[in-house]
Amino acid sequence: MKLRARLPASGPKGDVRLEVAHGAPSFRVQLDGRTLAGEAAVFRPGIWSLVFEDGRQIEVSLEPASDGALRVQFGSAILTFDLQDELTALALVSSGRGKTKRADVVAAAMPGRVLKLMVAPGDVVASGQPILVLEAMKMENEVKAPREGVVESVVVAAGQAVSAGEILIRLKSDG
Amino acid sequence: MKLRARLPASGPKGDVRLEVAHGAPSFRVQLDGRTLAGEAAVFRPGIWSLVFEDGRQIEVSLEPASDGALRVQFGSAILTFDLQDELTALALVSSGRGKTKRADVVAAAMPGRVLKLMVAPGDVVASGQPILVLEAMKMENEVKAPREGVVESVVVAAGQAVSAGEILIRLKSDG
Amino acid sequence: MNRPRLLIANRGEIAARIIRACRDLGVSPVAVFSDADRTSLHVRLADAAVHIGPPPARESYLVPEKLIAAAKKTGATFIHPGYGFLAENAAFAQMVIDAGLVWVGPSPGSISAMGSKTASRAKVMAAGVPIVPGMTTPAKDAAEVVAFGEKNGYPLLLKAAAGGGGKGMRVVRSAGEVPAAFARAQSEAKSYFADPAVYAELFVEKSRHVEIQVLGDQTGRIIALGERECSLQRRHQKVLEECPSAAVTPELRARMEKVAVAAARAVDYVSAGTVEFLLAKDGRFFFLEMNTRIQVEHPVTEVVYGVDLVAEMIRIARGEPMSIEMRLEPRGHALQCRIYAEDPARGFAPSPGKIRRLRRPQGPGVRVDSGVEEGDVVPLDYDAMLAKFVIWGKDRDEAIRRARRALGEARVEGIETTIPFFLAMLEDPEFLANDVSTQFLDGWTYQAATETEEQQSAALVAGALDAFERAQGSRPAASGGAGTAGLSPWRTARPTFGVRS
Amino acid sequence: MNRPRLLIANRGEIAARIIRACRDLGVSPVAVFSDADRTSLHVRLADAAVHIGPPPARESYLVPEKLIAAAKKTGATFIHPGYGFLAENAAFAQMVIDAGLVWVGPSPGSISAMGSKTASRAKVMAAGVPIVPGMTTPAKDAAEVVAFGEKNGYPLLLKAAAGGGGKGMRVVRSAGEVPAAFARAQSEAKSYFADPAVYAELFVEKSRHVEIQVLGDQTGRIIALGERECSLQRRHQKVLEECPSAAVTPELRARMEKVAVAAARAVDYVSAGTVEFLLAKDGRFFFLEMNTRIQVEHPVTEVVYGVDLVAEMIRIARGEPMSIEMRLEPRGHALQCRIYAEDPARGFAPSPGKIRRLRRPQGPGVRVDSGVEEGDVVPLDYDAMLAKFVIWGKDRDEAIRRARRALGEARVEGIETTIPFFLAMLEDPEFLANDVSTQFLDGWTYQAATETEEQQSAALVAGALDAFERAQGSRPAASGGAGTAGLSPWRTARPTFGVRS
Repeated sequence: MKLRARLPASGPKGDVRLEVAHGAPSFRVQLDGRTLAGEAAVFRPGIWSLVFEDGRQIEVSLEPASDGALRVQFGSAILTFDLQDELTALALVSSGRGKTKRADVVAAAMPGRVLKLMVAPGDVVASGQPILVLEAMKMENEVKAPREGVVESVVVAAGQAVSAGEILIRLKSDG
Repeated sequence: MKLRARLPASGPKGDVRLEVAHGAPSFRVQLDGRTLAGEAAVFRPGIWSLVFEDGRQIEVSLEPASDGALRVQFGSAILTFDLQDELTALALVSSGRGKTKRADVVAAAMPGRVLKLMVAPGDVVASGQPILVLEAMKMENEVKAPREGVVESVVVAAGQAVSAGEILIRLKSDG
Repeated sequence: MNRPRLLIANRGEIAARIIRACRDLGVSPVAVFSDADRTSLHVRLADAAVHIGPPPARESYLVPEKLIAAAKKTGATFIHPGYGFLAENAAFAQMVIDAGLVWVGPSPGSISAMGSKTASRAKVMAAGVPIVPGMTTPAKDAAEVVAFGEKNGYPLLLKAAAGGGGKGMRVVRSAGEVPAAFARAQSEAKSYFADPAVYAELFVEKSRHVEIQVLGDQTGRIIALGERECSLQRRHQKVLEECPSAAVTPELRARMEKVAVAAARAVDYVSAGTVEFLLAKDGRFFFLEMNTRIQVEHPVTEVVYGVDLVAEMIRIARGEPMSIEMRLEPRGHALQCRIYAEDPARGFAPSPGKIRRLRRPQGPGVRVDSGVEEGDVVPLDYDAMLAKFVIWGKDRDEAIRRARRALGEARVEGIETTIPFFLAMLEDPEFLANDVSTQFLDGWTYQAATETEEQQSAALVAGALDAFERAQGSRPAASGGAGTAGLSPWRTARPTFGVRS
Repeated sequence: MNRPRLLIANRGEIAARIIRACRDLGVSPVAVFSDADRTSLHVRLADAAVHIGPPPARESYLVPEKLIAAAKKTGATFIHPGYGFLAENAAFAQMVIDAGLVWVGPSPGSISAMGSKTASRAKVMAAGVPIVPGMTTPAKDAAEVVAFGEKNGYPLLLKAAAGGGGKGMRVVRSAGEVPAAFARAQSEAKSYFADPAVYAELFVEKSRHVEIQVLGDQTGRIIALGERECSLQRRHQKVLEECPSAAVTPELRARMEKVAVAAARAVDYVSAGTVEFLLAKDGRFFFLEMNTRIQVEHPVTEVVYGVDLVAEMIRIARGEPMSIEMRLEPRGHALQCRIYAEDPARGFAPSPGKIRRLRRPQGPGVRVDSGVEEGDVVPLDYDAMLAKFVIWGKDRDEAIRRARRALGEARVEGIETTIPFFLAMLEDPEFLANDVSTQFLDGWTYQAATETEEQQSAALVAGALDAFERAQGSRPAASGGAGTAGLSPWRTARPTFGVRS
């Protein structure tokens, strides 16, 4: 099975090719051509213990992030990346959906209540400009424009409760 | 919904009639004619918090016991009982299966390995007589005959691994 | 059941903490809950629980009548307010007493005497407690400022009498600088506030927040139980506390304790309380305020002094003398990390939701006080503190090393927490050298620990194996619904909060 | 990664405990595992892990070659044996040293010197350590027994020289009883063992098992860290331990510590070790044996003395002096409850299986050291200890009350545990009065706490509601498969192990 991962880091590390030659328990995975092998076991759904050939052990927890990416936790670090099997990835790329485009939507990073709206459709916003205030856990959080542009629509109303990932505002597409 | 519970205690408390007039969250249950009401919520599957009308709160965990009964844990105490809806209970009773009969089988109380068999088919055993030795967690556990009777069959062999609830020996039915 | 009942007018971690103290004393704990807390841990641990309304605190945990009615309904005769909510509300304390119930805390009089910042300063000054020296009337001329500096030392802060918001303030570091600075300050004050009046106050640079725990009982005895170092604050919220403070010598401790007891005595203090000081680099200290309740950071004092402050509060409310008979000496060092449901990688944005997995750290030196367990939902409506990791070591170094171990052992899934923030902070050289002040975190930027090449490979391999097993249909997938959702499509637009790593 | 690596030749709780000490010291922990332990907590907490064979210990954890090969493979330079398995195996310690690795423990010479019960007694007697007085040759006549009693006191035990199994033993309480008892004992010895030879030994009635923790380093320094009370034993297995012992005065402690250090010095002891004594009601104490390893009950000493014994062992193995500089004083009181996967209602039958739910207790005074978390499987193949609840209080009473609270807060589902046993024992009046001896549990029958009428009703109501919701198909059912299995049919025959309540 061939997969593609897209890591948040920019540079050559951004896209990684993976190929699972052999799954658990005795795994063999090619990572950008390098072979990693060892023994893998599932402790609980989504929680893996990997023991590499040199004895190195790592407990890795996988869970879907609220934005659909994979959130991987191991010890002190958390890594979030997209993962897709190669055929799907290629199909998405060829249809234009695979490119990292500039954000056209502003989504709620957490559940909350919209306290205040600071823009209206047609407004020109600068990158980083506060566009609304979201109240969550007794704190007011300013949500800022991810890029400069023009507000296409305001999807929510003041006072409305929103869940994580819910779209708040749309910007006019720049391409 | 009408249910019957069979508690381990003997006496009039042994069999209890239950009727759920209203389920969670605002429950109303008749227990041998007495009405108990309050508010019930599920924390995790099988874990309930009940708040009775007088404010009394109790966290109750339900899980199936290895022998098919319901094991209920609350604070320091554990109660195990059979629970069946009334129609099924009546059907079982009328077919003779509902009576508490004397045990015809000896089952493994825990997973383990059969170390030694001390009886053979046809042997007459006294109640409490050791009939086999089960090794579990580095300890040897003598399994005893639950009643006097005649060994009908020995289901397991020495050295065999058995799981909890697995039948080890059958006694000839006494009725 | 004839055990006395105590109602906890609070939720979450402190409610669970008070429930444990109740059990230790043979008192039956009663919880209250809003709709958001029906199955929260503090409810499930209690002997009785009463619903008090919808999620917003102003309609539930902040409604005195509902709390008192809940106590009446369940036969509770004591009310413990915890911290936050109505804990420092003198009117509520009075209502509790008027309802014939016992208030587990200081008297309403003590609460209100310490409730006003200015009135409380006047009160403790009269008892000989030092406050930050400042002129009480505007300076007539530069000479008056020089005289003040002569008496109180430098640096000074010149402030516009009509001012605010930092405008028109000037720092003066010596008598020679006064004349020019005074003239400039007056002119700025005039242009900003149309009033040239300026006064001087001591400027305490790189000061620490150090507080003294006090405990008084109804026999009139008041003792102090050492200090807590609480300089690490973010947005005026304490983040990590220590006991003892590495900046406090035994001699200074004795002086601060004496002053704290005097402050408490000035308001006839009963129960647990905290006197907060600003500690200057030169060892001078000044009264800030007194908190008339149990504090979030009380456990660091408990593990270093071997006491149970919440149990003492209940004993004292029952009219018993405190059970601490002899003077206690501190042993070792303790840290408390407040674990919040906040994402440090997104500017500490709240991260409410369901805790899908929780591995609490354990082992030597680790005490965890938390209000949640696996399966609990962290609601949106309240303070986002999940747990306190209270770490003890024989010295500060051992406590820090154990804290790193505990934070690294912990796992929380389903929500983000401040654990990675603490792991980063516990590597900071200035923190390790104890070179901190209340400004420390203002100038500190969280930088997530970067995974090693090996960790990154392991994460990718695990993701690939999980996807492979799911494609084979033979293994459980990542928890929380990925099993049904399948692999994620490439996201067409990253959300505004960007990349996390 | 240039941190030194330490391989733990063990599993479960003690492996997790040693991993934590490694992390606190910046040492990288390496685990080993049999097939039964592939996903056990100690493996998942380690930086490296090596498979060493099938579940039976004699094919995995007891095979020296596999353990040494695992260390070599992962670059570990230290081996810590934990307790049990090969911890007191001098030959293994020697193999480790011969392989060029560092053994975290006493020298093979110290281990074997203390390994033989008779040889070790001779060795420590020479160092002035008291052992139970007894005649070393058979008594010629009653007068010789009377003379022995004159010297050593009463009661005495007359024993058949050729005997065993308690047969032919007689207790003599005064000189007047000797002649008749001696004659009877001789005749019984003759009839049982065809040999009338009888000897006398002091009979220590209602004795306690009290042990002294010692610690020696490579500079030759040996210290004692107070005692542990371990009289509560079942089948010669310790069940609950305390520190300090309520039967030991400071004066007696000082004497026992002195003797324990002398015993350790007699074998040039290095690392952590324990000298076990039998303590008579009159305050006399006698050497039983020395355990040349870390003990299961070491945490009660740690929390009362504020030390980390496992970290000290590693420091000492590195050649450093112990980090304990001054004489430490005990503070408060600690209890340890060993939580086993055993069913007290079925005669403590093992109860292996998957832990479907685990709520570990937390809060003030509670330290949990465990080798499992929710989702772990307790294998059939090893000691069934799941966790140690180590409870500290400012005195024995507070520690007991907190222990009850912690045991009551804990939840374990999927397997049975000894938690209900401890809850019952902590209510026993003799235990509470500290009126215990090593025979205490022999005459003690576990009686499950009976649920109240109200609890029983609640259990039935919850069962009915769960069934009702399942019938409606609207709610999750009891965990663990009941959801698919539906309600249980009446069982036609109760299994042989009968009723639990």
